[in-house]
Amino acid sequence: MNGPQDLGGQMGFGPVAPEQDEPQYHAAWEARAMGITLACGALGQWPLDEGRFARESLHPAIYYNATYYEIWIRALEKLLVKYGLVSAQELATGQALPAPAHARQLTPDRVPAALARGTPTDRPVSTAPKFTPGQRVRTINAHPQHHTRLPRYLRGHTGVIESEHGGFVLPDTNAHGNGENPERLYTVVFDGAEVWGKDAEPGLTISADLWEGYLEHA
Amino acid sequence: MNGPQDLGGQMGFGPVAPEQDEPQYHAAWEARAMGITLACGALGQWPLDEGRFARESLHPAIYYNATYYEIWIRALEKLLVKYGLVSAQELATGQALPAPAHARQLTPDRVPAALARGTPTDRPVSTAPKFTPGQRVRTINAHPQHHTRLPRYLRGHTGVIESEHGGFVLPDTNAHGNGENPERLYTVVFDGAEVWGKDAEPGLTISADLWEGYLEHA
Amino acid sequence: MPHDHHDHDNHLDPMDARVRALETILTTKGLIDPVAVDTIIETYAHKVGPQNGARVVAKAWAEPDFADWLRRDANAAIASLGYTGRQGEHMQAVFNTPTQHNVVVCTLCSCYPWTVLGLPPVWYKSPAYRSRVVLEPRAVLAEFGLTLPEDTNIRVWDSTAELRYLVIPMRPDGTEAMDQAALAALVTRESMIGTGLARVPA
Amino acid sequence: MPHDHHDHDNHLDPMDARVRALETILTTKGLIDPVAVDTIIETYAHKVGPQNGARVVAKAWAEPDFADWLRRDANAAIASLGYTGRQGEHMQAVFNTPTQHNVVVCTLCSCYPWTVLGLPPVWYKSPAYRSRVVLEPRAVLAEFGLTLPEDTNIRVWDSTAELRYLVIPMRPDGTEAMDQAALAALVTRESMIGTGLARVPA
Repeated sequence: MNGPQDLGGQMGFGPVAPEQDEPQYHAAWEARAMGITLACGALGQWPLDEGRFARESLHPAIYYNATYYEIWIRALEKLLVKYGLVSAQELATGQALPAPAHARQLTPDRVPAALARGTPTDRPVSTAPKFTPGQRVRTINAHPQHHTRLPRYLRGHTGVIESEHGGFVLPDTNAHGNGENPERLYTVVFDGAEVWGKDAEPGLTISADLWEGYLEHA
Repeated sequence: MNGPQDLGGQMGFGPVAPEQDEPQYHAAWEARAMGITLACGALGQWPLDEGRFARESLHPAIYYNATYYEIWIRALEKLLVKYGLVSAQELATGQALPAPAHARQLTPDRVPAALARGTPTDRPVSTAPKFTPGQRVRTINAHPQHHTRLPRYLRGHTGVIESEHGGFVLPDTNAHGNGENPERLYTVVFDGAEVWGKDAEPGLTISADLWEGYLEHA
Repeated sequence: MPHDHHDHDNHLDPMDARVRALETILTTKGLIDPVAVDTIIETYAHKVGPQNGARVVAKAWAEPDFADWLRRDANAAIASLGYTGRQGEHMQAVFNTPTQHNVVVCTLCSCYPWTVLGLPPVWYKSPAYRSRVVLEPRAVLAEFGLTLPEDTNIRVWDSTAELRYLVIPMRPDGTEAMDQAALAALVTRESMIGTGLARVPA
Repeated sequence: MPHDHHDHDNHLDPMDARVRALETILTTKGLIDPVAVDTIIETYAHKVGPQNGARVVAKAWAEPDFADWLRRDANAAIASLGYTGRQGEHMQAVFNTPTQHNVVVCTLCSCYPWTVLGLPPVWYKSPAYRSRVVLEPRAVLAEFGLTLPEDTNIRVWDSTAELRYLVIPMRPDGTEAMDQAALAALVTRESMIGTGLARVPA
């Protein structure tokens, strides 16, 4: 979706302002927000792709006013309600009835292995690659309402295949419960002037990792 | 600029929700905000193009949280300070020293004529039109930091010249005190599928009024 | 969304204090005359509004010569009724037909034909309308209760320059005997933006 | 911007209450164990952070065979040091050269190589960085105090999929005699994202 998350080339956000000696968190709740989000993810109810969609579907007025951990928490609340794990009323009142541990609750002893394993998303695909390194490709011009990982600033532009990485879960379907549908993933390199026209900085190239269906022969 | 104002094709703002029997204003201050903005515009310190730039350069988090009259007032305050008509301190304290009427203050008797006259922005141009109705054109791919009226969703796309309207003040320069530089203006029609790809509604065409420098022969 | 406009209808709204303070400063410094501000507000409350556009549309329905003039030179035709000025300096009239429905938007700000329609409604200036009507006009029109036949093409006019667009809706059936005043009463604001049709007489 | 992160350092922050309430509900309902949450926080406080990436870089500087392995199969080379897992499942190492400087971003969210760099800093997740670094990287790097030679090309890697990028900065001059522990101390987090260079020894 062309949501508030699709930031490449947008303007008006001011300087980056990196913080000297930035602490890991700026408030105690941020640490809890991080840990809770990962612990709930371990319940296995939704894939990370769906988590990203829940974040980017926040209203832009909320998204741009929130710190990133606030975005996480707002999205997490939406997902917990969607999957029936917590009710809107429980969130509103802060009251819930005790229940036994969920079958997939992440127990403390399982944390190290869970974090060290992660969630690989590479998958075998049986079809031959449609593109080979060095080939020129054009990204599709698409504006779906669903989750996608072809950013708006790279749509309809010509680039060169740099490398092919095998099959990966397709976010466009996986974020919406429509299957993993793995497709081959390619690193595609774009010239800055192709992307930004005469306003590009000289000597700039941009690459993105794009699924096969995002690309056509140029 | 690719600012918060450039909304064509963005997503996540929810339903339009037209209000039944909508009143002209939703609070008394909105009427004053409207009248004050027009009265200050009559001082002739900045053109409307610069007023628009002041609005679109508001931080997106502010722009998307504000009603439109709030956007007007925030932009007006910026312009008043920029042109030395009001100081930041006066705005902060609400205190100002009395001064005699500004030479171009809009007096009540001049209001009807000023509103009935408006501010035409057509200007003679001596060069021949570069394009003629029926010709195919491509919009440029440009991402300037300055004010422009070629929206992002119509950049790099092919359309057809429908009509030519003579010369008009160029917003790109006029918004920044860089002169009126009038250029011919054209109504250009784009097919929905050209703009949005396969996600376009069938039977959709979109037109925009574009300055000559925004266009190239296709 | 985030702060809904209904929130503004009370004295806790910080914008109320902010605009009051600004008007006081501007008045004190001789930059504005509050009576002139009153006059501006009065003008758009009573003199300039969608009733102007409705008269233009009714005249175009009733007088084919006027409709032709509107098509050729909307600025002159509309000025002949006395409607000129701010945000209507360069008018264009676009006529709905059975095969093409016209809808107007300003994706980049809030450009609107003030001389014939007055001040734009909140929805016209909203990010939701501006972002969506160029991408999915049928979905947007449905939210206004308007569903067009599938074979009607939609043309969206994005007001990116200083041309201002007045949609001339189609004349409803059963209005042959009506005079222009009665016809004008059928012409809603939404029908002149393209998010509605003219009313059918009861 | 709008609410700056420093505002969060007090008990008036509504997010503080919101997250406390959520954790209580989740715990009551058996969905999470707060001790597991503690363990996750501890992991990224002490075990997983930019010190991991710095060791990878130092080893690549000191051992050409390891550098080659990193280039060919970053995932295996990095895993050989014990750094595997969440948000580092598919690692790529990109090497700065005198002619090409690499910068990493995730314009669409906050993808970041957690296994080697830990949690991303606020600026990495900010709209300002995500919007600008693909359009005007030199202007952005200048805000980090980094001005590259004009003839150095910049390659920006937008992390649009699950590949995670570790920038291998160039080894500073005057470090020939240093061991890997000393070299690792020169490798800043920013140098492994591309918004900085490795420190020059004092």
